[in-house]
Amino acid sequence: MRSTMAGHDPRQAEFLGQEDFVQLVTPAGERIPSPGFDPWVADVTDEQLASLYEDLSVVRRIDIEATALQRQGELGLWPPLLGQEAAQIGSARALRSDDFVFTSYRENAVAYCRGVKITDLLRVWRGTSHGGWNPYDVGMAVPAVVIGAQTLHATGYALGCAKDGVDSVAVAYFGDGATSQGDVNEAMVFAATFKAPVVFFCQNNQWAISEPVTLQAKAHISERAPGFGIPSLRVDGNDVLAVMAATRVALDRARNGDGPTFIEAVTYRMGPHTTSDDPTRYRDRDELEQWAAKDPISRLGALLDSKGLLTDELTARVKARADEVARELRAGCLALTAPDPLTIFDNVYATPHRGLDRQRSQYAAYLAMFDGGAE
Amino acid sequence: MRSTMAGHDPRQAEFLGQEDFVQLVTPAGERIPSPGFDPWVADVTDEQLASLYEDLSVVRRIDIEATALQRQGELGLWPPLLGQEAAQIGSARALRSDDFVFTSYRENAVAYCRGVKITDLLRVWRGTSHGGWNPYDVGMAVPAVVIGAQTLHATGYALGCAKDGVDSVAVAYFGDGATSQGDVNEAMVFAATFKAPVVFFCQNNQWAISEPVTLQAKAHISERAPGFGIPSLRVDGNDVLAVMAATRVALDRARNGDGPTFIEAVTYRMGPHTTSDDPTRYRDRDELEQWAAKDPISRLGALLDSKGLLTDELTARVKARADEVARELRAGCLALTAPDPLTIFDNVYATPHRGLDRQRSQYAAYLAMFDGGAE
Amino acid sequence: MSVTTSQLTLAKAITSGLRHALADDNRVLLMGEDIGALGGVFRVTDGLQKEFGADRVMDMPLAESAIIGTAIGLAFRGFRPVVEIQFDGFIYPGFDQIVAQLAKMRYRTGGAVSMPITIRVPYGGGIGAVEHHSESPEAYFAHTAGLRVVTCSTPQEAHVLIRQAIACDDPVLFFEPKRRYWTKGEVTEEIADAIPLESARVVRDGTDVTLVTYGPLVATALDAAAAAASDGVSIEVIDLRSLAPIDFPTVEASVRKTGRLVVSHEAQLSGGLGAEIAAGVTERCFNWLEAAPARVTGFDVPYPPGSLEEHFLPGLDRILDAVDRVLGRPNSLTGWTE
Amino acid sequence: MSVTTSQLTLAKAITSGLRHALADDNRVLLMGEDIGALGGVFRVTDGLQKEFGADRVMDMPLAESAIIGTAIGLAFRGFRPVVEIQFDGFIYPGFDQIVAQLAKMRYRTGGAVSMPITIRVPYGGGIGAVEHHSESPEAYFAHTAGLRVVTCSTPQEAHVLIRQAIACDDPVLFFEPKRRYWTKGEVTEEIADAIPLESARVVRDGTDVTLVTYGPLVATALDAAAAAASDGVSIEVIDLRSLAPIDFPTVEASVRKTGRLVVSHEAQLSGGLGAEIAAGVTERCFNWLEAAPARVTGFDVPYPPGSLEEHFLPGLDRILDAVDRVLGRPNSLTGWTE
Ligand SMILES: Cc1ncc(C[n+]2csc(CCOP(=O)(O)OP(=O)(O)O)c2C)c(N)n1
Ligand SMILES: Cc1ncc(C[n+]2csc(CCOP(=O)(O)OP(=O)(O)O)c2C)c(N)n1
Ligand SMILES: [Mg+2]
Ligand SMILES: [Mg+2]
Repeated sequence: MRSTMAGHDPRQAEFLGQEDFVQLVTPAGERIPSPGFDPWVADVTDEQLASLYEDLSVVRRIDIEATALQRQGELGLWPPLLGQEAAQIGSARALRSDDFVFTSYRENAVAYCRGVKITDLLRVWRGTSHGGWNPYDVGMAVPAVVIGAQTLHATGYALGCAKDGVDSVAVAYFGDGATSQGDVNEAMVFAATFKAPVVFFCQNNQWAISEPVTLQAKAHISERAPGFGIPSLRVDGNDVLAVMAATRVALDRARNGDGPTFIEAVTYRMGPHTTSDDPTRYRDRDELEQWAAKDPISRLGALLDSKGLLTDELTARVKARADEVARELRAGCLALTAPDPLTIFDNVYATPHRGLDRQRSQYAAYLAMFDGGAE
Repeated sequence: MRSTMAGHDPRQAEFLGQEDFVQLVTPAGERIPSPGFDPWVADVTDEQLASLYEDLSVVRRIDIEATALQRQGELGLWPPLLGQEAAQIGSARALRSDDFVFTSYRENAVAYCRGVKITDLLRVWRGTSHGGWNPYDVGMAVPAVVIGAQTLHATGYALGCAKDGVDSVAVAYFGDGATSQGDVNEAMVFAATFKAPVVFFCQNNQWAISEPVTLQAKAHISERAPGFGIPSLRVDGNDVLAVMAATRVALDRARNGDGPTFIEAVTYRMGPHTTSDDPTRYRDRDELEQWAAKDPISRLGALLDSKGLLTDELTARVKARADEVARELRAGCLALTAPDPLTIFDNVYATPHRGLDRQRSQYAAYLAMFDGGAE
Repeated sequence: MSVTTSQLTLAKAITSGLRHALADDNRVLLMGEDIGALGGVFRVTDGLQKEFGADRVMDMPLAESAIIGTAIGLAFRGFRPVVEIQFDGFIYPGFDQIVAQLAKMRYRTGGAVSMPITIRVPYGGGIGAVEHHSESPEAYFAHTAGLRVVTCSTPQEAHVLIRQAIACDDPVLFFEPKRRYWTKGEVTEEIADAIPLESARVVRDGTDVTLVTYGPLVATALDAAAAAASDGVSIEVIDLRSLAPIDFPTVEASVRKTGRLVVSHEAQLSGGLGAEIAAGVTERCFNWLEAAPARVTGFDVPYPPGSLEEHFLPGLDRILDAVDRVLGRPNSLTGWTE
Repeated sequence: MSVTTSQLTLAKAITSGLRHALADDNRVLLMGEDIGALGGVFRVTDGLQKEFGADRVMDMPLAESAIIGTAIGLAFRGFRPVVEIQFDGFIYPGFDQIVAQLAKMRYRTGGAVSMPITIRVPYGGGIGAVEHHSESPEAYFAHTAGLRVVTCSTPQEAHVLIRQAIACDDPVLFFEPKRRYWTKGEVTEEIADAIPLESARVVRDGTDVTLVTYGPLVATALDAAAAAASDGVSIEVIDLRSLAPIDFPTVEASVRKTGRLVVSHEAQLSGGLGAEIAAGVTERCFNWLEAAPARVTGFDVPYPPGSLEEHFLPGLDRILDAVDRVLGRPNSLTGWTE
């Protein structure tokens, strides 16, 4: 039966009712009690709160700097996460290093938390690589661009964890638009059937390019999963603490053999879909302003302030770190140059391939023609 | 909120709870009252009940005769519907002639109700055609063999009905196994978004070849739809009256602009998946016996008997009709011969096609070589 | 009715073709992701939802299989859907509905049910895009019986062909060369005298070598022909337009004249259309051929990252290198051994 | 370890190959529909779930995209999944996961992530089946960079090739000629001395014509060669085995000897592998060819109903007709004009 989780052990509860979502910090920065979820963040120290604040601020700065780099022609494209920082940081900071994350293209803050090098974030967008990092180094696959496909990979990876008898968890990140894809629904079927230790983390940022979430779903997205036999949580995606609590609940269920959990993080894409997009064609300023009032960073700032933690020192430290990351990002970006032409033939196959090896050597011969200065 | 429909107007209710399904006639043939659904079959006369009994008996006879034809080498394959007669007859008899049905391969009783000629049922299985009839003649597409694909066609057709401003309804038939396919889930997304006048009619016959429904779904299948914003009904699929009532509720909603409805008809595949299958490899006799006790025909027979309607005359009439249909089926089958070889080139394109037209004339030249008696 | 002629980009020439189709036949519908208020990511449907209403120009949820599957259902009911796939690399989730349903429905129903569905696909590389946004999947569809496959190379052709495709009672995969969307040209909004959808077109006459290509590479081929001309080599350039079926008679006539064939496409070499064209021409013109047909194509690698795409894409130099090869002149493979 | 040799059907030769793979490497998993208790609709996995447990031989829910997608996730974690697709015509719902994910994952990750996944597909016609059960979709995959495509023609080859495919660190589409599942032959359960996965095999020596084929038609080709021999024509038959990449050196050596090429497959003509082989051979052997390579294939129609399939499938007579054509002897197209 549907019910809110308040007062229940959230690991057992099925899903939340229509109007509710888990919120621990109001947009004004007030910490409100939640018997069900408070225990899940009781260990978060003031220092850790400040650290989350730093994370949120740094990833926003990454976003701003990368957008600037795109405007300056240094990146081909950039998909801003502006507004979604809490959803990504709150969830990714709940993970262990042995967990494994499968994301879409907008999860730069998740990648940041996983330890992806700042410069590596840019390779795809500067056109020097289709990936950017070694997934095994950071426990995170490179971005999946085909919408929804990665949810199946996460489910399969989770099956593998169970087979290996480890309590690592796979996490699939995807958007509200993705929920319409067959793959995402099939992932829920498979995860439920095999009780896979996977967390489905949907950032409902209200838009899929120009299409509002109401085109994709006539019920709350969080209501989809229970019909597949998967408990779900709807959480205020702009409340970093609530997101962390919800993710911990889900991870805990997975680690304990209770199978998959679905989380809908309700948030908002404050920027364009990508730097190529023009949202003025399809959405109102009003909506933007309403959501600006729920900003995840100012919210946590207000909470810190109310606790006397938003000191000049913290502000300065955060700014210094953000500046440093921005500098690293810019310098790293400019240093990324096109790889050697013949690398287009690399890593297609693991083993020698007679057809491709021939094409490579023919193309090498072709390029050699120009070495004499012919062209 | 979840609730059983009893006492509610079923058009408004969302879906039924875990243990319940709509049942109007018990396996023993007792008519039990249902405030919600009785009104939907209040108009069914004794004569119509007898006619349903005839339908059930005739389609079972078709199944038996076709199975025999396969055993005798006259058909390549046959997918028996044994046990599912009530689910198919109860739903198909609720339709209007201007409704349009999209089915899978097992819906021979639906086709019978739509007016498909008996012989036409066999063309696919005798290998003389991929279809067998003109869909527009009977308001029913030819069978879709790729699991789940037809649910999208039904949804699109329903969108077309709405665009045309008519109150015809599209009905998609599919199995329990099909619910795992992306297409079926996407069909629910699209139907919900556009409030399409479509009925999703799932025959949960407990098996997808050798896979039990528990491999496909961890919750009741009927629980899936509400998460997509589609009300659903779970009905005793071996109770022809209950199936008819549920289908009428769904059709009425669709005709009134209330959008899609999902029906799970709980039934059982008493036979093999097809005549090629060997169910002894994967299921117990016990299960079969349990379900035999819920047989749809004996159930309706018992009800008729209790009303004094199962007269010798009726029994004789039904037998005569079944015999007649069986004769027609056999004679029709034997009369079906392989079409002209060059018809393999027909109906690939609507308009002349330079590549294929050339291949046809070349093949005609090739065949002509043998006409001289060469080979 | 007066005929409009104006300078349009290739994208806008398609827009105007769609506008005509919508105006001429109220069973025509546009379906796709972001094609309404946004006008599509390439703005090809810009303004059409406003003009024809959200009932005719429909934003669909994000699921290609369902977009194509529901289009099939609409065609069953007599509509004539025109589907936009946002980028080449996103057609694959709809592959089953295309090859197993759309392509086979007329055959399956013995001709009773027509599938006049056009699937528009911006395709090809050269725009520095991320993965899945630069692919050339036309060979998959050209190998699928029941489909027609068409592409275009100029604004005028784009305008005419999209209207012909929509008017055709067969399913048509319509590939739009996205890196040429911004190419401008004169467009006469008239299809009455157009050559058939199935026909190729000789876009430059020549006598020494036949260069067959289509879509985005037609412009490159014309550049190559111009460069070769200044070098004394006369190249006849053929724009295939129809990729299934292929207009072999037009190609054949040219090769019988030149004796030499170069085929070029962006798609990967192995199993690409270049193989079909080379094989088909060899079957028809064996005795006229002076050299083996040469193929200049993408390599058998996934489409590479943007900064390397120039090494994947056939350019003017690689085409001229192949021209040298069929002419027996020194070229990159001179002296090359396996 | 002693080597077993026995008479097995082609299906059972694969079963035994799978058994070896499961026994040799505990990261090998079998995944598919109805492969457990039922042993697959062709019984290829018969007994394996009992032997290796439901954790290694897994019945999956009915969704091909998810079966392949979860196999990819398992490969991410170091498993080596072997997927069974129930019939050729049911691979398309998984097409996106195969061509956009599986094929590209190594490239995407710069070599960091291997995808040692084998996808087994019973394919081809000749069993009188209903729609979608007789298709030959190999060309789609052979045109997809990042995949390997393999097929087999005898029990011995089937046994060895399935083991090699599973051992390969690249994704392999493994096409099993379903109408030959019941063909019996001697099988030695040993792969140590086997020729490489990439190599074609000359299965009958000859001097007049090279006949290239694969999978189900190898037996037909051998019958044709025997018939031709009694007519004084010596046909060299090559079983390709690997369809991507194609072993051109082996084919080339043969054509340089015979000067004539016939290629045959069940798949439709246009864009089929016959085009790639004809084009590739023409590129390599132009000066040796005495006639245009001929293709004997399925027609460009959807696979027809069972009672007509003999007219779609290349049979002995159509192959011999093409042999006559490349030899310049009277044949069905003598005097035929367009
Ligand atoms: C299969 C597929 N179809 C279409 C696209 C083009 N596309 C890229 S992003 C996007 C919208 C995704 O929306 P959502 O899932 O909500 O994620 P968000 O962008 O909001 O993070 C679309 C349609 C794609 N990448 N993949
Ligand atoms: C896409 C696809 N995959 C696999 C198959 C093979 N197949 C045919 S019937 C069947 C089981 C279908 O089960 P269900 O949907 O429950 O329908 P039922 O046969 O019980 O009526 C399978 C796997 C298919 N037809 N289509
Ligand atoms: Mg979104
Ligand atoms: Mg079933």
